[in-house]
Amino acid sequence: MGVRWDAVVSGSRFWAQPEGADAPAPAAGMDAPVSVQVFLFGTLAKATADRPITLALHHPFRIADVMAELGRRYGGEFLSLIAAPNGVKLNHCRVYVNGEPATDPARPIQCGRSSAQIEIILLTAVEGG
Amino acid sequence: MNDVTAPTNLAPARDDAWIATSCALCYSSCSILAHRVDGTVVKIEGNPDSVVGKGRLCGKGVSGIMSHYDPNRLKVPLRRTNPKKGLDEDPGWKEISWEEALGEIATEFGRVRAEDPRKLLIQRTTTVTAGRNPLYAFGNAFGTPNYSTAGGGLHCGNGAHLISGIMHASWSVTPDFEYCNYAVYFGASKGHGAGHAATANMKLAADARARGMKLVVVDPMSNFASAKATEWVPLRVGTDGALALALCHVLVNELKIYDAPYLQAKTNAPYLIGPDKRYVRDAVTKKPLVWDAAANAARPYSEANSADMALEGDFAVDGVSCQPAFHKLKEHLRKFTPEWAEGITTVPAANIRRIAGEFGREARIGSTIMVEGVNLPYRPVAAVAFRGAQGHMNSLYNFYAIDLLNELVGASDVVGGCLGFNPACDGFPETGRPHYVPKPDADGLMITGMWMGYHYPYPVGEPRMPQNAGLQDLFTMGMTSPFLDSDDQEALWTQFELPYRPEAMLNFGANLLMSIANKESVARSLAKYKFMVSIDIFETETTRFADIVLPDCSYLQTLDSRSNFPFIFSLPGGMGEWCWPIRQPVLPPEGEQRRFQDVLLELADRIGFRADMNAAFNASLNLAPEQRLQGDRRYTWEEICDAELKTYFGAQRGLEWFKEHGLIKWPKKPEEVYWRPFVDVRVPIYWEFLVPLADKIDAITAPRGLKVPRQYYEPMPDHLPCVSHCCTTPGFDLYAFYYRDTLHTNSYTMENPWLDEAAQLDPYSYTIAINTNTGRGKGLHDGALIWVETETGRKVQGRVKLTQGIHPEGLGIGACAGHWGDGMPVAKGKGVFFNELLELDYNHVSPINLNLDLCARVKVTPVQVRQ
Amino acid sequence: MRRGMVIDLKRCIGCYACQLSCKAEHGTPPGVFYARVLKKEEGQYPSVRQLFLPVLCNHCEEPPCVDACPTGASFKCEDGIVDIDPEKCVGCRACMMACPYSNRYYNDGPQHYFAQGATVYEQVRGARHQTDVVMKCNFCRDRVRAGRDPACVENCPTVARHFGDLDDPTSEVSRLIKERSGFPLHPEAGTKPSVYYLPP
Amino acid sequence: MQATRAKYDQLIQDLGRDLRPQREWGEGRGIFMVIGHFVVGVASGTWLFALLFDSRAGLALAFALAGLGGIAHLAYLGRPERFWKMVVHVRTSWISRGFVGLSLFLAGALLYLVPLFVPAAPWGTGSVAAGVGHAMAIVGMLVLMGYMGFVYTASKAIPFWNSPLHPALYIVYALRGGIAALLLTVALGARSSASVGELLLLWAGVTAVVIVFFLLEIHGAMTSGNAAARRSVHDLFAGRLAIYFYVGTLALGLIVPAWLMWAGLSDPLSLSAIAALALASALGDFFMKYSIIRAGVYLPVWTRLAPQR
Repeated sequence: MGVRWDAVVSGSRFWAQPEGADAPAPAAGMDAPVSVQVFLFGTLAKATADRPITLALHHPFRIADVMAELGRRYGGEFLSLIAAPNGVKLNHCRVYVNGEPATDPARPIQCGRSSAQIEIILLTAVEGG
Repeated sequence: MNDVTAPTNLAPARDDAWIATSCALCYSSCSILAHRVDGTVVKIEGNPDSVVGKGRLCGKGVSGIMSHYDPNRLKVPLRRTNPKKGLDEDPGWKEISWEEALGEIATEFGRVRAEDPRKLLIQRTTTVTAGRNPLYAFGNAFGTPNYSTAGGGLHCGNGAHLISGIMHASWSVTPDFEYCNYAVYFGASKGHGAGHAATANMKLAADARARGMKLVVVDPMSNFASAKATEWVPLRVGTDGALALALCHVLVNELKIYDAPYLQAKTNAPYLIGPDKRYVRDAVTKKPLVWDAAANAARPYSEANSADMALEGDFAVDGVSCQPAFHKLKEHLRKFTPEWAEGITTVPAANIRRIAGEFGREARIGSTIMVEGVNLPYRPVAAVAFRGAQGHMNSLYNFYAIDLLNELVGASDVVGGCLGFNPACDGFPETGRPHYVPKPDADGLMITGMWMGYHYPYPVGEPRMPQNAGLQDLFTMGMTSPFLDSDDQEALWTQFELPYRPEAMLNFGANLLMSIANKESVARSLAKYKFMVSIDIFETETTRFADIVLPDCSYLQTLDSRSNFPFIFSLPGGMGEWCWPIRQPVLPPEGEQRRFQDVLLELADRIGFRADMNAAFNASLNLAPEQRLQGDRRYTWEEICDAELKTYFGAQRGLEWFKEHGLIKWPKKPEEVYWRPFVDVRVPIYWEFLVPLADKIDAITAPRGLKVPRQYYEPMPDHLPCVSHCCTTPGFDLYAFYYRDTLHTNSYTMENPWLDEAAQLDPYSYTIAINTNTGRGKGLHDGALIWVETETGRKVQGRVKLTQGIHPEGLGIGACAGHWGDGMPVAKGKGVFFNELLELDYNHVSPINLNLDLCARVKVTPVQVRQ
Repeated sequence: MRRGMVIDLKRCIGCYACQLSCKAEHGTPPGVFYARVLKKEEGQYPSVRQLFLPVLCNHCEEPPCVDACPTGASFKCEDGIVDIDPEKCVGCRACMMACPYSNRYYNDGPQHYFAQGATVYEQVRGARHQTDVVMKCNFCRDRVRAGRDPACVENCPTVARHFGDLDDPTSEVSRLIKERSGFPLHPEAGTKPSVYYLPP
Repeated sequence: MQATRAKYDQLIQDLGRDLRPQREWGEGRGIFMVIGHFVVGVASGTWLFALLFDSRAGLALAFALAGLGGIAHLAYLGRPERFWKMVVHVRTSWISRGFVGLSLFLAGALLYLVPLFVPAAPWGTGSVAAGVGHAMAIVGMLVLMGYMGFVYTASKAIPFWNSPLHPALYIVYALRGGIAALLLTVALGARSSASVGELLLLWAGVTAVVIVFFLLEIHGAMTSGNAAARRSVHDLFAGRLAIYFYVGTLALGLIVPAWLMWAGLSDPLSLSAIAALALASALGDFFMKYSIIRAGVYLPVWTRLAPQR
């Protein structure tokens, strides 16, 4: 009795992120131009008849950069589908870079090559049951 | 094999196989073994290898065979010939070929998609959990945000799921049966035949009962859980929140029992609240401030030691006077005295004090226990609510107030406490998948690691001018929306300038006419659809509104790679094993039945969005890079299932492996089950975010004539009455409510003749329960035929069952009975169609989470039998 | 050896899974229930309690049904199971009047559940049942012989049912009866049932 | 089909009741079982009195009735083609014993009666065969008189029947039926050594015993403390069977014949009045049995759900 709730478990690393997961992108290849192919699916595909669309960005780029560029091209209404008014990517907007999920839009992309394929799709917002 | 001397097969080998697959008689999706002999399934038993059901099945599960072989099942595609749609209209079905049916649907849906994909509503039943992904992949690829799940959230958990998500990172909550010593249920029956992980929980609850767990059941009716309870606490319908608030008050203000270290470390209790009801934030980091007693200064919550965070006291930060959230809560609770609650709930004040004391003392605040070698906080009490308590106007606060009991004593996701269903999973050891765990947002509050949809319950979405027909993007605490069917939908759409109108519906197995509210309102909304496709196994009342009906396969004829995933939904909580079963075909389709998954893939091809569909599957199934579906390649449903299974369990464990083994399981770790001490997240005991939310919604709605009722958006829970509580018309003296009958809950089993037979033998399943004394006072007797009528003149007829086990003001009816259609002849005319009593409009739903109120004030009159 | 069952009323939640798993095991026609669940309430509001009582043939040590049967169709096996040989039954129903537990059913009702006729399942599973004879629970003799527990025992979601040898004082059933004051129904009838109940 | 369905619906309703009436004996085809029991009972009584009072017609009637009773029983059985199997369990089963008794009676009575009515028969009235037949018939008759009551007494499911008085009641019913049958033969002009007056007196005496036994049985049922037995009595006097009891048993079986008999005390009864008295008495007996059988209510399954200490 009398043990502080938060003192029972201390120092456990069970759920800790593996070391280096959040490490910044390596400096190598900084500012190198990179061609990014963006595939828009579902509702988002209505924005343009092209699939993919090609964006010219600089390495390292972030998903936030891609979102901003798309917003610039297809307008605020498009942007509102993928981001909240404060610019944060909506959770049901799913982005994949070369098949890997990109969860943090602010993280530099480690595509490791001169081109990247980016897929964006909106998933179900609501559910019951 | 190549032995030419062997005799040719004179008699074909006898087919005799036990096939491991999954039930789908309710959303619990228990693992089953289907015994097939010579092409006929002769028995269904629970799969003892599985954690889902633990080798045992409920009555529905063992009876599934009769649903499968029901001769009333649909076998050919049908097209309507009568253009008029209505409750009394005969659709004039004409049998058509699949080619015709699919061609017509592709044309219609193609047109809608070209015009505005949002015009399509995808509607599905909750019964088949695995129906989720293919349908939503279809919808995501199609480009519509409009989904609805049967009566879904309306009838189960716009409150329960939302708050379980915000407070426990899960779809629902359960006592930690293995360790809990004292559980209080509010309108819930976990472990007594209904709810998530229903069958597995029945055993867990029975074990707990045998071990001596005390169970207090708060419910207007003493039926399933109450029958096994240590104590039944009857209360006036819809007042659970008031009782919970009084219990909280007694704990905090009278008994001073609360887990301060938990509140400091794992909730926003120490966050400082200003006069504007908002957090006082750090000027630089924008983080909420706490009062650091060690430093005697306000500091961002992330920079102070939990132990030093003040829970009470008046402070001033930069001239702003503020108090910790807990201080606010404590003061707020003072008005909810047991005496006050007695007047509202009818529960004697002395009982409220006693129960609060028992709960608080049994919480054993400060104690620890070893589980599999890991030392953990031990709080063997749980307050658990579900449909009954939160199915009201006050849905949100009712559930919030009840969960506060857990939060106050630190009994959240720790040993013996109130557990979410598996909110954290470290993954299958070989692949590390699926991996999810709650994480903090910028304010330190918990974001769930896994959800059934992709719009998480927290952080709450930003309200906007609605793009969704259900207006959930305006009322962002809402989940399933009544406005998809309500009487005032057109008025609301006009008022809030919805830029389109729903025109087409794809319905998978939902019987909306019976599962929402009164049938006239729902019928009007259904009749508005220009084109409706219904994929079903029976011609339900709703299917009769469809333009094209497609005969689906039953659960014994279909394939699902995730029959019971996500784990937050219906895998038993607590220690034990993770378990991923599949569903696989045991029998071929009959007639022209086709699996709906194949139909959806085919439609995507025909309409021309296969690439989008592949992308949607990639995203929604979270396929590993090497398993992703490529471009617009055509994949079979088998290939997609195979890709998912390989994603989670490695290349060697694809569909073939699972077909042979049926499931895979691995042990849970204490750090997963009792994750909360290990993960640095806090949950809100003070819902600060509701304050700006109300402003934002109001900014949109007020200029358009709808004032947001602020009392529903206050950051601390309150008792807000239902419409039924405000009725003063003489004669309307009973509160009608429905409950979930073990025999039929979450299913379509009124049509199953074995279950129907059992329900006929049951005293309550098909009758109207009224308190014996109340009933006698009205001159009623068992079996008397009565009308139950609301103030607005909606009425249903049924036979009385007088019982001592119901609140004197209550009138209880088993849910989802009273079919009237000819497509399900066994079900027709059985029981009472409760929902007919429910109004369906803005005034009868919670203005914050859109939960439809399940109770109605009624009067009863004997039916005059014409001689 | 005397096979017997113990039903723990504390664990039982009246879910009907026994009644229905029995239907599934035996494919009995409508109106024939080898296993059944009874419900009633006790007490006055608010001190009231719902009680559940799952019933089945008690496989009495001194079965009055066997005595009453004129043809020997009802018989008791060496292991205590009481069964009916449908080939011998003439349908006089004296056994039904002799059983103090009302657990025998006369099969002259509808032979299938759906108006359209018997499903393939009913054809396969119910084929063994004769009409115009008396039917009842036989403790799943075929399963028991194959070393399994009766269907209702194996399936009970709350694990309220136990099956074993009442003659063996060390068996689980004997132990439960002794430790938890197990009791049979209507002991005054002098039939010595082999089904015991543990108090709720 | 319709009847099957109705019976099923009735069963489902009944199973939900605490006190559930038995319907197998007496309802639907079950009526044949009551007819069988009634007729066989009358047959045995008739045989007895026909022997005592030397009535050839009575013997013939008894035989015919017994035969009819046998057929009625067969008509009742679910599987009549297997009737012969009922001989097997005579050691414990009263039905089996009754079957043996009836077989003995029919065979014996045949042996005894053939030479009586057919002079050209291969064996004479004084032959061994006739003697054996005579003995068999008497044994059969005794069994028939007694077994039925025991069938009911052995019915542990039906507390109302499950009384030691039931066999005695059935025996006196058999006697009353026998007298009535004999009266009928006399009314129809058959010869007998007993006068109408003697028979009427006997009838009155047996009737009195029946009334006493019946009242004792009712008293027993009411005081047994068994809810099912009490419900049976209620059903008989004030419930679903009251009409049969009051009209059939009381009016037809007691008041009408008693009134006729009382009338006969002043003026000798006409033959048709005697016939009417006999028929009314017999019909009354039938309704008595019918209503008692149908009044059977199953013992409730519920007992105290706690150990009986």
